Amino acid sequence: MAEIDAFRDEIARWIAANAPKSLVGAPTAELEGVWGGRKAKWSNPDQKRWLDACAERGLTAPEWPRAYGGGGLTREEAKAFRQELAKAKLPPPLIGFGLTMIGPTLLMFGNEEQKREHLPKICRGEIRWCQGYSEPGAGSDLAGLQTRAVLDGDHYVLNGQKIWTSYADLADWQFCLVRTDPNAKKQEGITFLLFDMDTPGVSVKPIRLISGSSPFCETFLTDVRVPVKNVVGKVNGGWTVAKALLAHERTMIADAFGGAAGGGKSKGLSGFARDYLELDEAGRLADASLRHRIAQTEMDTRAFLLTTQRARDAAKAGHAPGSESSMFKVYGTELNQRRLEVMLAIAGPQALGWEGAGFDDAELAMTRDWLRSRANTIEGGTSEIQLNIIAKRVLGLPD
Amino acid sequence: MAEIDAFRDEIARWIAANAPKSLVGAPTAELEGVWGGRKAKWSNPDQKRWLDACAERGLTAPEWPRAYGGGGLTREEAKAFRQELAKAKLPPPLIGFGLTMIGPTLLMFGNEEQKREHLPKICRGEIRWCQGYSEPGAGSDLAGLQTRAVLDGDHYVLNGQKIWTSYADLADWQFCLVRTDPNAKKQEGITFLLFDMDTPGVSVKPIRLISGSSPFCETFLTDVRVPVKNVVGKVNGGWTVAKALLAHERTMIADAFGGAAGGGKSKGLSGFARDYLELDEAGRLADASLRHRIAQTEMDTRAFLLTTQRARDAAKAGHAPGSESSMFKVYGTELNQRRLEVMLAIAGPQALGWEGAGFDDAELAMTRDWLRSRANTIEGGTSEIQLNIIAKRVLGLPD
Amino acid sequence: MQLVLTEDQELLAKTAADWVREHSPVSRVRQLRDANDPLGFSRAHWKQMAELGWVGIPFDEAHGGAGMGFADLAVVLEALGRTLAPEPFFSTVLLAGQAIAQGGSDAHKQAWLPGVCAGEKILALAYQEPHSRYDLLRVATQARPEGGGFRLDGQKIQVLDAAAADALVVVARTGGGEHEEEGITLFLVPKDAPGLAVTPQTRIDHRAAALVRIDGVHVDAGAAIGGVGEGAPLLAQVVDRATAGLCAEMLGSMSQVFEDTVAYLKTRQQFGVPIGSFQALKHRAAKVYMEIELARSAVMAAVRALDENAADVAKLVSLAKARCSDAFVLAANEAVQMFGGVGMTDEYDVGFYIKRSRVAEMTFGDAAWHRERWARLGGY
Amino acid sequence: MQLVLTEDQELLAKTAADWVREHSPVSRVRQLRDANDPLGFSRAHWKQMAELGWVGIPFDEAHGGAGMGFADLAVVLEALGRTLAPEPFFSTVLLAGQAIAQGGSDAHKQAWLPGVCAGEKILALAYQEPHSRYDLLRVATQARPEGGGFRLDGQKIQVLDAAAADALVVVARTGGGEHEEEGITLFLVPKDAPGLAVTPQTRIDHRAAALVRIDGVHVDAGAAIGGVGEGAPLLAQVVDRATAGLCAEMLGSMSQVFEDTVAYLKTRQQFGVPIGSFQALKHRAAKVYMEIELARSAVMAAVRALDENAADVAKLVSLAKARCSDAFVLAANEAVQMFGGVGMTDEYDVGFYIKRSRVAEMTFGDAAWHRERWARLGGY
Repeated sequence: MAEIDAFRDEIARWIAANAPKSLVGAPTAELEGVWGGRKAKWSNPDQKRWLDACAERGLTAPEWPRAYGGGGLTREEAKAFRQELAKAKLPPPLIGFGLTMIGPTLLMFGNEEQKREHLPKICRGEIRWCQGYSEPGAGSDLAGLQTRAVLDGDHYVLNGQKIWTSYADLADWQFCLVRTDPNAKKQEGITFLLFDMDTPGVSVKPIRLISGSSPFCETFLTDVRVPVKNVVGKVNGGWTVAKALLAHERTMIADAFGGAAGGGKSKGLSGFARDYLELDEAGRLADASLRHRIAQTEMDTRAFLLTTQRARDAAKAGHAPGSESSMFKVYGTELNQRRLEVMLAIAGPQALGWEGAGFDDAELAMTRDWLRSRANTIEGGTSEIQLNIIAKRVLGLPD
Repeated sequence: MAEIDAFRDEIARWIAANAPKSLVGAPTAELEGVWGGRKAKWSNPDQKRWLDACAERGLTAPEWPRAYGGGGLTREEAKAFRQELAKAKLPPPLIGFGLTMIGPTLLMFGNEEQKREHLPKICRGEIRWCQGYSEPGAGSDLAGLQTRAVLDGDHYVLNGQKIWTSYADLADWQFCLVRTDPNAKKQEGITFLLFDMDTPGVSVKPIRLISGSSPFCETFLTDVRVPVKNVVGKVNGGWTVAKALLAHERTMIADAFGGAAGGGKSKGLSGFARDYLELDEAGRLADASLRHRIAQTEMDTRAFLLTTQRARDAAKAGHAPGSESSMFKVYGTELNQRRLEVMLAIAGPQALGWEGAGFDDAELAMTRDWLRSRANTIEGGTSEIQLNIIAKRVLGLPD
Repeated sequence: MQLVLTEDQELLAKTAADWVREHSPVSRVRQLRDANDPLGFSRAHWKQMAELGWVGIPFDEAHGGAGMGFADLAVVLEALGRTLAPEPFFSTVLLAGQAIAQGGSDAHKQAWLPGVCAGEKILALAYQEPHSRYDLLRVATQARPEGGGFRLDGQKIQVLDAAAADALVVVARTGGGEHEEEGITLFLVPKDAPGLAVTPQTRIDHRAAALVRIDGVHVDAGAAIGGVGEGAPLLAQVVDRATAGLCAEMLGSMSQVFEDTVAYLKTRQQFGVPIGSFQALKHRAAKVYMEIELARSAVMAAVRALDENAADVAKLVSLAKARCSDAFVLAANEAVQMFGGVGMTDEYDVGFYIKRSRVAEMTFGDAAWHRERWARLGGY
Repeated sequence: MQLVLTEDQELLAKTAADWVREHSPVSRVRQLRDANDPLGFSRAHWKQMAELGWVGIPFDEAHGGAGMGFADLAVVLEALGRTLAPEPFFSTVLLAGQAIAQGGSDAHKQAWLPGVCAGEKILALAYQEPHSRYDLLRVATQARPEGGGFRLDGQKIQVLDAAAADALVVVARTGGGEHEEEGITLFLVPKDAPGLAVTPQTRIDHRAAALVRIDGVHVDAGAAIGGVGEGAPLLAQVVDRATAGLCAEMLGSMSQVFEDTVAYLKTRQQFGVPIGSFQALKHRAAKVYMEIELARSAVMAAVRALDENAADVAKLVSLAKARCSDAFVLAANEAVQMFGGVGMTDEYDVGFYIKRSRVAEMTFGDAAWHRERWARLGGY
């Protein structure tokens, strides 16, 4: 038996022994997963038990080094663990930007002290993180950010405003970009900084979206004192850190939407359509125009998923990754928008509900998902920015 | 009886009395019309007779002043004449860039001597004109043209190369843009000039297109001496003349394609499709995907024609024309391309013929028309340039 | 057909634009929503619109109307569409009102139209059913003869302004199968008829719609609008009129959201320049502009064809609706994308337009449905 | 399934790319066209390709082949597609050759495949008819029993390399109606069979196609490939293989024309800057890039599915063909537009690609046809 198979057997047994039965089949969607943190709410006490059991074994961050609370698994082993989880219909023990964004960034750019301080808390789900990048005047032009950090002894004093900080109202710490040298070229005066959201001078205001949800906040910073040791990477060298993290974020968003477009919705578009549309004598969707749109969307999704697979296979085979993350981000998010637009076209008048009578829960959720999806091509770097990146980095077109 | 009805009766009687029977139903397409000129070829001697009869009465240029060989008709009367021609299934007596491009330009910018010299010859079909605007290095960036004109006594001496001069090999005179001040800002050193193609130093080479036809030429100018009196408008003021003429050209191209998309092909797309596609029991096109593409193209065509009508109606009602010509140019040409692509999809494998066995004449013509149509969005100002113009002039977006 | 506004129409357009600017900003829609107003519109505004003569535009002078045309009404609807005014033009004037005006008896007209024109009576048309989508012939609601009149049973969905209405025009089957043209009848039912139950629905545009349950509602023989069993052509005609009206409203909405977008492109700075100086955005804006221009021509042609009773009126209405659906959705989607993050916030108005774009798209048939209808009308 | 080239495939790709660069520039296609070459390809080049082992890739070693897979063949076809090499891979290797390899008797294989693999024998598959479009079951050519064999009558169109072929595989009906699956049989017919008349056709890509008239052609019973009346599944399987191969070729063509376009965008100057610095063109180029990337993944999956005999091979082939059709047409259209005027001239190569894009699109079904097939295979 190959080593990996032995590992797989062992981890499957461990899962069977440790996973609470009440979590089997639990939803895995963003809003319903376990994010942890000081303000964590447990919709089921077993969630906490499952988190602790996994954290104990390093399985909240399977590939991180054991020294920092990770599992020290190989990529292959981590994949086997995720597959066994899926097989057992179990949710991941923990999700969030600690695991997907700041953790990998600290592993790459953090010093030893930072790693030892922050990574174990992420792995145990004790601290929830949020991202302070954008500002009202710095969206696509992220490097145009104006939040100032002025050195005062062994602290930086922060003043400014961040926007689009996801779940800042639920987070404990924020990683952010600040301007430490206002006289340098704009990319060169930026520093990457961590701070506790409980620091005096930090206030947070949720932003209500057109979908009715408020996943984002504004964060106002007034004379916020942050220890100098919280600088990640070099002072004025934050842009390098930021770009690496953005690539992570793009990949994460692309994966999320590729996954959703693929198998996330169990029935698929054509199954969904059967609930709304007439069938012809042969049992096919009678509306040929919608049938074609459905086929096109399903096919584009398959081609997209094959492309993400191809990138992974190439990476495994030792080919250096290119600038795929921009392509995946722009294509994956536009695909998700198209998928939801096709669902709207299928549901027709039943897609128009906001709440209450005459629309079922799935219909109402679809409508809100559609509205929410319009942000997919904006957040994490707009489609326009991604296309610019592809043109420049992949195609080598001139500025 | 209204005056216009009286005119209509009179002109219908005149047509009946003067139009050669052999021309009834003659094709009106670009390549088969009467272009006149010294090298004119008459596929039928009646073409010449009909031209002369019309020219005699000023009906080759119905709205131009009688003093210059025109008919002096009002817009309404000219329209009635064209409608009566169409009713009698007669081709226009004369077509070409004299009537559509340089004539209107001379009426607007030419001096009295120039009008008296050139306009009557255009009206009588004696001189055929071509346009020397683009150069190998000056396509979309037309104002970047390099053909030099240096003053030498009462002549300019031209050196340079023009490209995309339509039918230069068949033309007698050329109107062109030349650089008379190489030190001025690029739009400000250009002059609009007329010259006889028989002048020593002018040579012409047809360009073979991918469609197999050669409607365009390169014109090489080597020490070509052109009298100063052939300057139209001001020296170094040619850009103003050029822009006005370009707007004419755009409108002409848009009209041509709008017309072609509308009624030019007698059966329409849906009729064309009946020759190739299966019908269902209800007698409808069984291929729903193509049925939708056909409907969409027909509907877009109708909406486009309604928009050109609206612009005309607005002009008639005294509203100043906006920058519609750019919109009509870009939309009309792309519509024509789409129409031909739908025809290709309908004809399927029968759309692949170049010549010879297994394809009928209409199929071969369609295929070549499709190839030729790819230039529609390039010639007369690319779609990209038109969109720039709309963004700037209509929407007021900043440079 | 002249595709240009008459001087009177220009004046009407200006009056309407001025009134809208002063009395009906988008914030009004937001307030109605936030107040969870069950009416969904303002009776005071509706009364004003009636006094301005707008409500009565398409009705005979004999019944208190202005005896004007759809080309005139379109001018007003376009102005109202600019700021998404939710007053009950569709339910009262274009749907139920036109059903009575085109198919009703003198008694029906006398009883209802003067009140409608005065802005005092609200009417609603109950025609959509849970599975009917855009098919007007898919009517499952039954009307069986009973005591010299009819007994109605069935369910209707998304009936606009049903809660506010004084009476409903209900589409029911007096005969024929669920898809058949024969056997459809329109009945005028007072809102307080026993057996009629109205449950409000909340849609993304927050205009007032409702589920209507019809359980053994009795109407007398005189309640039928037009001939019994012959209602399908009347219904089609009414919906075509309402569709043309909706297109005019959509034209206003898409024009406004596009103008807002262009204004934003000129002011929002990124990378030290206005984002409207980026060529990719310029070209996309130019394309939205062209789509709106073509939509405008199609709408102008459709409403004039209605007024002139032109032979191809149904095709022109489908042309207008297909183009307006596509153009409004495009304009609204591009607006959100070009506004970027702030366009996704409830604080900005853009969200109201993108929501309305989908409701309007899916009212009276989406673009694909109208392309299919165009092909059918064209015999292919 | 691993969507990555093996080391052997990398090597094969490099060999093919080098050979193409040295021996098969686009100018070769131009010369063949200008010479009005009736063969439409070069026998010398074909022989070389056989010697390099490419022709025999998908055939058994027992018959002179390499016993390799479609994923290997795809690598070679992609390289050849880059410069539009017109050699008879489709007719000889992928269509008729695969018909014999997959369905033929030992005798058929012994008789033909070694010659094919050696580059000495040319074969053609006659399956399309004047009104069949993309429907493989629409076969009007009749095969009636006659003297212990069959008598064939019918007409075929656009038969690739028929003029050069030593034998034709002819699809005919031994039973069933024009659309029925039952009753289709494939017959191997020597080119010199009395009653067979081949008339060359000139298509826009100038590859050799021909009309084939079949007037009372007699074949003996042994000419049938596979079971009599049971040819439909074999034909479908063969055409799926050829389609996957065509996709690989298209991938090469679209990649090349796109790379040429990007290179032109970097060098062509207007307004004092390279036109590739204009954002609208950048974004469009980025979109073409993405479409080609997705097409590549689909092609790699399809050819691997063929090699692995995967359950969803038909769906993956349709996915590849739909995506390649759309992507190649897009890449070629954008190439002409971005090259501008010179792209329209016969002097530049772009025109060869735009012409080939349409021929490839309409071979074995266009994108819409394959989307419809995908839906059918998905049961909806």
